[in-house]
Amino acid sequence: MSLLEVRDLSISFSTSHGLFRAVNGVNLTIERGEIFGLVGETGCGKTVTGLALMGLISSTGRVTASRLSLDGLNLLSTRNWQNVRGRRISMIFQDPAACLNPTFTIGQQLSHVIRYHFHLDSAATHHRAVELLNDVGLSDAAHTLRTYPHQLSGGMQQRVMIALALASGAELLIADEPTTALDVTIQSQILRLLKSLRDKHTLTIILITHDLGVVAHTCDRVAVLYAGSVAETSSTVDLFRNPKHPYTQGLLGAMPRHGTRGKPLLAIEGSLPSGINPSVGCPFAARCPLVMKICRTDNPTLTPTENAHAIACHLY
Amino acid sequence: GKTAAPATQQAVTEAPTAVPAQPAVLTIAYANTFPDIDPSTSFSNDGAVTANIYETLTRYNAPGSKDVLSPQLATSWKASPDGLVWTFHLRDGVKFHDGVPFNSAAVKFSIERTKTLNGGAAWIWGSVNNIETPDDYTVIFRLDYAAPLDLIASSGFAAWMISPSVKDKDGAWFNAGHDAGTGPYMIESYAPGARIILTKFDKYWGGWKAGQFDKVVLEVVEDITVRQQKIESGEADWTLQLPTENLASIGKKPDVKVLINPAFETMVGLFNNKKPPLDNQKVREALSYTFPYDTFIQTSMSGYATQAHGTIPAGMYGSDPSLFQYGLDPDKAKSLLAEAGYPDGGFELTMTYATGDSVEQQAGELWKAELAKLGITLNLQPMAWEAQWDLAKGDPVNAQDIFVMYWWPTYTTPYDFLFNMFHTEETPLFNLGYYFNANFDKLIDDANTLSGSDKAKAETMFQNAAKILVEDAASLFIFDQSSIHIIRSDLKGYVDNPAYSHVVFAYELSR
Amino acid sequence: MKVFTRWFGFRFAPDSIPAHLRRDPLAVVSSLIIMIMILSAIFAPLLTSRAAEGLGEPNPSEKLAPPSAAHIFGADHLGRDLYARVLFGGRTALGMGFLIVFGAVLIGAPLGAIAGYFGGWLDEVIMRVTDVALAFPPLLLAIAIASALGPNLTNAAIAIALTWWPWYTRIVRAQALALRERPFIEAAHVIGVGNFTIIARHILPNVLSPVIVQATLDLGSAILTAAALSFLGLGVQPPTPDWGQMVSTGRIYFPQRWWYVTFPGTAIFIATMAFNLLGDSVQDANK
Amino acid sequence: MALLEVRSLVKHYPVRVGLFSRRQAKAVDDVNLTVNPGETIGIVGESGSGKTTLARCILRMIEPTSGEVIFDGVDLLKLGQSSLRTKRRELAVVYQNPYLSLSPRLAVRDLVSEPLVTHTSLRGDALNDRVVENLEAVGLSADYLNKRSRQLSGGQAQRVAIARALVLRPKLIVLDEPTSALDVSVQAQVLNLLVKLRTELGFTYLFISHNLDVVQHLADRIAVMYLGKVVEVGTTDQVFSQATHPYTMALLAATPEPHPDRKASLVTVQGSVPSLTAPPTGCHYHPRCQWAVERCRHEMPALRLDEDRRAVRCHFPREYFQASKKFE
Amino acid sequence: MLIYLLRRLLLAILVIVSVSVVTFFVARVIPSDPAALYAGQRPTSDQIAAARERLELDQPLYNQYFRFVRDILKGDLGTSYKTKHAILADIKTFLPATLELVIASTLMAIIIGIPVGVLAGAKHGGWLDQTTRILSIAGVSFPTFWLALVLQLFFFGTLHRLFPLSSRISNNVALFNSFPAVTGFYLIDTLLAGNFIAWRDAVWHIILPTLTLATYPISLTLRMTRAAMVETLSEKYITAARAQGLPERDILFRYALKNAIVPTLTVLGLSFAYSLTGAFLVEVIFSWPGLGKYVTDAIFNVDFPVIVAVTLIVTLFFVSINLFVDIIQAFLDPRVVLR
Ligand SMILES: Nc1ncnc2c1ncn2[C@@H]1O[C@H](COP(=O)(O)OP(=O)(O)OP(=O)(O)O)[C@@H](O)[C@H]1O
Ligand SMILES: Nc1ncnc2c1ncn2[C@@H]1O[C@H](COP(=O)(O)OP(=O)(O)OP(=O)(O)O)[C@@H](O)[C@H]1O
Ligand SMILES: [Mg+2]
Ligand SMILES: [Mg+2]
Repeated sequence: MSLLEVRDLSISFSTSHGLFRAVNGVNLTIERGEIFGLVGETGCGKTVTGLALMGLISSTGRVTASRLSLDGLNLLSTRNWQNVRGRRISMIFQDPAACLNPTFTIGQQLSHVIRYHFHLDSAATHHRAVELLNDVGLSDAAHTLRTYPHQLSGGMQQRVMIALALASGAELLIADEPTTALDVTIQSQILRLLKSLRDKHTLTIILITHDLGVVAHTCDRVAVLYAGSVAETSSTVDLFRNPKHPYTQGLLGAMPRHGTRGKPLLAIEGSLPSGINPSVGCPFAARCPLVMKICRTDNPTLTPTENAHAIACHLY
Repeated sequence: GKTAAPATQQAVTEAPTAVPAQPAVLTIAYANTFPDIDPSTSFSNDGAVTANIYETLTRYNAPGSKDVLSPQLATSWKASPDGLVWTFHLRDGVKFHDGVPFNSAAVKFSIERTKTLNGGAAWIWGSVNNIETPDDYTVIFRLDYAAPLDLIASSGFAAWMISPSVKDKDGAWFNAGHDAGTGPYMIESYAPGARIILTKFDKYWGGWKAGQFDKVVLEVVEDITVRQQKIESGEADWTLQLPTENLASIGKKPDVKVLINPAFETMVGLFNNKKPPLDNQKVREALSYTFPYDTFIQTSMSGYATQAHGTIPAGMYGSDPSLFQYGLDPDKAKSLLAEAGYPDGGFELTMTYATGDSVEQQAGELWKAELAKLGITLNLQPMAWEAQWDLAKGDPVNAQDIFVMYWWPTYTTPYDFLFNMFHTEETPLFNLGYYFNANFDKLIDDANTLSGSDKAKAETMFQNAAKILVEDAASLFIFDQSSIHIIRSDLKGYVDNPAYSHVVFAYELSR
Repeated sequence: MKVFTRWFGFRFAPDSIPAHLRRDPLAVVSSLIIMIMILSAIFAPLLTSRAAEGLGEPNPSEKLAPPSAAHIFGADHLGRDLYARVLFGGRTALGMGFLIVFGAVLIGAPLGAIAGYFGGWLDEVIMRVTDVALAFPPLLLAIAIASALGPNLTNAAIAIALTWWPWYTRIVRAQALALRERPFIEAAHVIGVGNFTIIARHILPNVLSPVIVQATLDLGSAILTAAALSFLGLGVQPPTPDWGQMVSTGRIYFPQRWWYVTFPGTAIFIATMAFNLLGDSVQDANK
Repeated sequence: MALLEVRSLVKHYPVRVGLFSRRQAKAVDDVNLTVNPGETIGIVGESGSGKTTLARCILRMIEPTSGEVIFDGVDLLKLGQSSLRTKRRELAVVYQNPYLSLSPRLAVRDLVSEPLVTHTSLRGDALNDRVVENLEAVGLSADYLNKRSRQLSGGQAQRVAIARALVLRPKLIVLDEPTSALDVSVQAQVLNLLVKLRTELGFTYLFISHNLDVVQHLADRIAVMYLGKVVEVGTTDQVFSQATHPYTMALLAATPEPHPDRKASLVTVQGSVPSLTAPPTGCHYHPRCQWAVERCRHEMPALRLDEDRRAVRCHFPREYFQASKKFE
Repeated sequence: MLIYLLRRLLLAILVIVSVSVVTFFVARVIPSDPAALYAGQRPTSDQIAAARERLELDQPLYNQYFRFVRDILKGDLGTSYKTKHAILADIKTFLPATLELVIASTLMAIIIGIPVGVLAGAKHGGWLDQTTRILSIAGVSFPTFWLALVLQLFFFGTLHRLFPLSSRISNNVALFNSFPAVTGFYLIDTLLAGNFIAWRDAVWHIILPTLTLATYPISLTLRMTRAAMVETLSEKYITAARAQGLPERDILFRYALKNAIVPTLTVLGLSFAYSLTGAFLVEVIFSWPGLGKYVTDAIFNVDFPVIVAVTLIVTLFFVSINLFVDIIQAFLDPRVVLR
């Protein structure tokens, strides 16, 4: 059985301008122990998808799905999210500086979480905290426990965030752009750390990012999100070797890389459709270079092809 | 909680039962605090406190008594014919609260302390050059100029006899709640701004009778509504300054009595005699005919006041009930204005009054409406008293046109009114209408000298002087204040004495 | 004393404030009340047959008449119709309110902009002065100023404005300080735009909205403070109608003649409440 | 002759640390740089390496501690306020986040016309025409004239910012991470636009980015900065194919390419960027360098210029070049 | 931390000195003659002249100021012109009365305002938020004097003398259950004396004035806390804490409140300092012999030494409270000190 199964997940927000559809019928299946990439441009619904899995969508939002199950546990009927959050699923965010409470020391924050979830005495709590910090590669744990978040560098802050996420013993970690705010050199360290945690602790990770480069080097499987729905999903290798959806192709073509100098990049013209009054048909139709008549009227469904590769496009 | 409330209330009211024999308590609710209870310098409503603790040589009697004065710490006194030497014989066997005997040395000490400190009403002793103490019970005063020392000695301020034992003590010592008097009561406790509790002085020379009060609470209750509540509920035995509109209904209650008596206090609107157009007598007369005396007294005072006959208040020595009164007469005013060259008014006047004084303010508001009918604009300018006074003392040309104020005597003599407000002065202190009239000056000076020896003749002269002021329309003579006190009906022996305004002599009372 | 509401932080307004307000029922109600108050103050003479009394002409025969058909709010101690008095009193209250806030903004805002934008010693000096100004007990200062200048409408307004300006200095300075660091200001600099053009074109428009929010909130407090001064006899002088003054005079007739304090007291409350509600909504919308 | 020549530029920020002491944060430390007319020079480096500070010093938005900035033959740092203002029409800048660098209350028309109004006497229709003309140059139509920046998408807003920068046809445009805040698809639009404008109008760009891929796409030459110092300068090809400084090599290795086949490089960087106020002794990079030896710990290497105008600040550049070759 | 404290202290002293200078000189500018005031109610010219000499008013202003400062440093706040009382003694009487009231109302604000504010902020837009929004805005819109009257009428009139209307203790207690004034705080003095009858009486007397005075700070605290909570709860670290599975109670009262409390404390501190003189309307209406009434009377009497002294005292409170709040802030938020 897959660890996480998401079927027809839709998330909408009531806003002053009307109902905003952030996510429209997303399907995901995540296997135990894999690193699953969720890529897409700003506003395509990556973060809210993650939040929805933890029941953290704000009160103005509405989450619907036909199935939302975590290792057999039906999250849709969950009353007590307290047993899911932290214990089963944890989440870390893009901006570690903003995600650590500035007024408590790292030690205090870690021990709150450990003590709440495991009811340990203070010595055991401390011991566990040190262990966690060592796990995430912070060697001088005793000192780190006594510092306040602002006294740490961005990379260290993100490591602490990861430690906090692991402290509650979750099996699924949702990492929402954990490296976007960091330098490339630090980014590679953090990504390495995530991989090693997956290997050592059989952690399952959903890695949310907008950087295809990160996906290419870190993830086992990937889903490309466009305007709140999955455009294409497959194994990472397959996606990069053989991108099928015009949007995925566009994204790859838009990335400058060695050898693109002097040549124009393949820019996807236009911008994201509005989530408030989405047009009928394929959300990408307005920007698609290969648009057909049917694209403007029918919204394609995610259709599996060979190699567990699925594409939501009328071309396939 | 609701249930706890009555219990506690009960506990509080039950408290007295804890004391074996319940002492008799008199509770007096005043509207103001007692700023200064040093008997030498006190010059405010703190007289209410000092009058129960200290005593004077003579005592001014309430109106209607046989004599103007009666003996207090002095048993008899005499003036020389020229009024320059006064001899007082003192009461024997009087002791101060601290046990020091009262004698001539104490008199000399008291008056000299007062003169030295030179605060408050100390100036009443201004004429005294020298005090001699030929024996323990005789004091001789030698004066620089004639003055009615017997009246002065009865003053409610600066004339208290103080124990010589306090010669090193200053005002702060007194204001910390100490006293040094011969009077029937002593200070038991003092919570500034809240209350003074007096307790009886067992060795008081007058002795004690059953029914007299053991304790007196002088409470400060600034809120007018609360004062009314207190007197109605019996929490206070005596109070003052309730809304005049309520007096009629309060008076109907069986437990409470409303006492209305003349007060030696008058309200005037000093015309600036030095500044056009009020330098013109016709204009001043005209204005005197524009004030709505009756309406004002009815509206603002609910009728508890009387229109003034000149400046000397009704009921006082020197007052003249037959003296001419201006009335509201717009036609007469109009023709007088025409004579003065202002047929249609057309000028503006500024009237200042003390900030927050609602009676003065209403006088202005009502008058303003009348003056408007004659084409005169009255600007109402409330000012802090000190600032108002400063403005008036400055150059008369820039001063206000009309300065509304009250006057009451420090010791009861018409000279106090006539001199202070109308006598020529180099730099006027209270003659702020800048009224200068040499004949008037001479008349009142002579009357003052004479008043020590021939009170009757002096009184006629004072009355004539008051008449001159009315004829000259030197000022707007508005009303004589009534003294309105509200007491519990079961209080016996209470007599209102305007010479000591708002003072309750607790010793005279019983329940 | 009523100055603390200004501690809420401000952010740049992402959306149009009016749109937000339209969706907030309380904002709609309070705006309506304010409109009604402003209109009835302007058209007061048309809304009562006793305009003269409203402006101060005594009518002694009706002294303290209870509410009735002739005097729906009763009459005051000089027999004037309280309804007319309260109606005309609205002119004073609103006038005072606007005068105070306007005065405070006029003093405070430019100082804040200068301090925040130029920084350095100028900032230091201005901020130390506001520190000192804030350290004075405000009502005490207002009382002192009003009693020194002599009690009347303008002086009371000046007195209160003089105790309020530092708040605007702080708000505007904080904004200007933040704005100064913003890339768009630097961008203007690089282009070579002069300091005062930058203040006028780029700083002031962005500072305006928090100032307006604050001013709306302060209008309520201004009316309240002005009423407190009048209550002490330091505000507007009779016969000019003024709510605080009416409550102050009417207090001695309370509770037997309850109407005298009740109507003007309620008027103060409603006016203050309306502005506070509106200010609160504007503030919410500004977040 | 060079259009811009930066000589020994130093910028120290005073920073309060701990109780009583103040230290200097050497944000830009002895930087030398030459920009020739028509060329695009790219500056890369990690966060805090002093890229922005360098740009601001060149534009004289902040006063450098010392050094010279010779622009078009004059030292900008010696100019008085008014001549500086005049000189500024030849310089322009585009920032990272267009929403932050465009006045939120001004319409596109006012934004783009501001430089013209400041420096020319153009007004009225002529002004309007010029604004429209420039908007069209960046691919926007006259429809946008009355919009405010918030009403634009990120790409559109950045185009407005670029229009504003080029409207006076400056000699040098400084681009401080102009695409970092944008999505890849939009970034591609903006990069294409920059290339197009450069070809059509012959601009000189000083292009700052922390993304090596973006820099190589645009720049002719690249300067790599680390902790306030330039550690390597060379043409784009040189830097990419033969990086000589270990830090450059590490950067290249850490930059993830969107291709799953490329194996992760063995060149890694440990630790994070040290504090500017207490930089490491010797070579600033030594604590993170896998090849550091004793000498690196004591001696700060000089920026050495080699035969083909490459410069590198390393004691053993060639050796590591060889070494890195081996790892490929 | 130390340097931060030193700097704050220095600024505080600067403020106090400036305030003393400004009040001192402004007081002299008010058009009025202090000598005449000093000389008494109806002084003679020579009494005024004597007073002028005594008060050394003929000396240059700066001399007067230095004398004033010297006296203060000696612990002598001077003498009232009007009453001739030693001002220090007066303040010892009136300050505790006011402090008792202000502390009581501040405590009420803390006890009611903060928790309710937290809950309202936690569910902002909910019924509690909407209700408290209207109530607290009403609370800051009540004219104090009107509120006092309404409370008096309600509790005394309608509820039949539930609470006394004026003064700090009843006459009966003053007469028969008196207690020594040690601190000047009756609630404490009565306890020190072990006199529970008096203590209950004092409690009973302080309730109405406290309620009147507290309405504003309660509302303010509530609004401030709520606003800060709404803001803090939208911070990412709160979402992160939720994602870690921490219980809501901990998140609200531990994680969020610690970050949200500072503006509330600042405002509460200000409100406290300003109430020391601002409470005078309440003091007048409830015949509460406090500092506000004392200084207001002094202003009406243009009694400079009192005005100057009280302003200084209040300023002292103001800066100390500010300092205190700043220290708490530094204590709560470790980032502050570094600024
Ligand atoms: N509470 C909310 N109320 C209204 N709209 C919301 C809310 N939260 C998110 N949205 C909208 O939902 C859409 C998806 O948001 P989301 O944060 O998931 O995007 P994302 O893919 O994570 O983008 P980014 O890369 O910028 O993080 C966005 O358009 C966002 O504006
Ligand atoms: N005003 C300032 N005061 C003190 N230090 C500053 C100031 N501005 C920048 N710095 C410091 O100078 C260093 C260089 O900053 P700079 O902004 O130039 O870096 P950058 O290379 O542009 O980084 P990024 O990629 O994050 O934009 C940083 O450590 C920064 O903290
Ligand atoms: Mg996101
Ligand atoms: Mg930068």
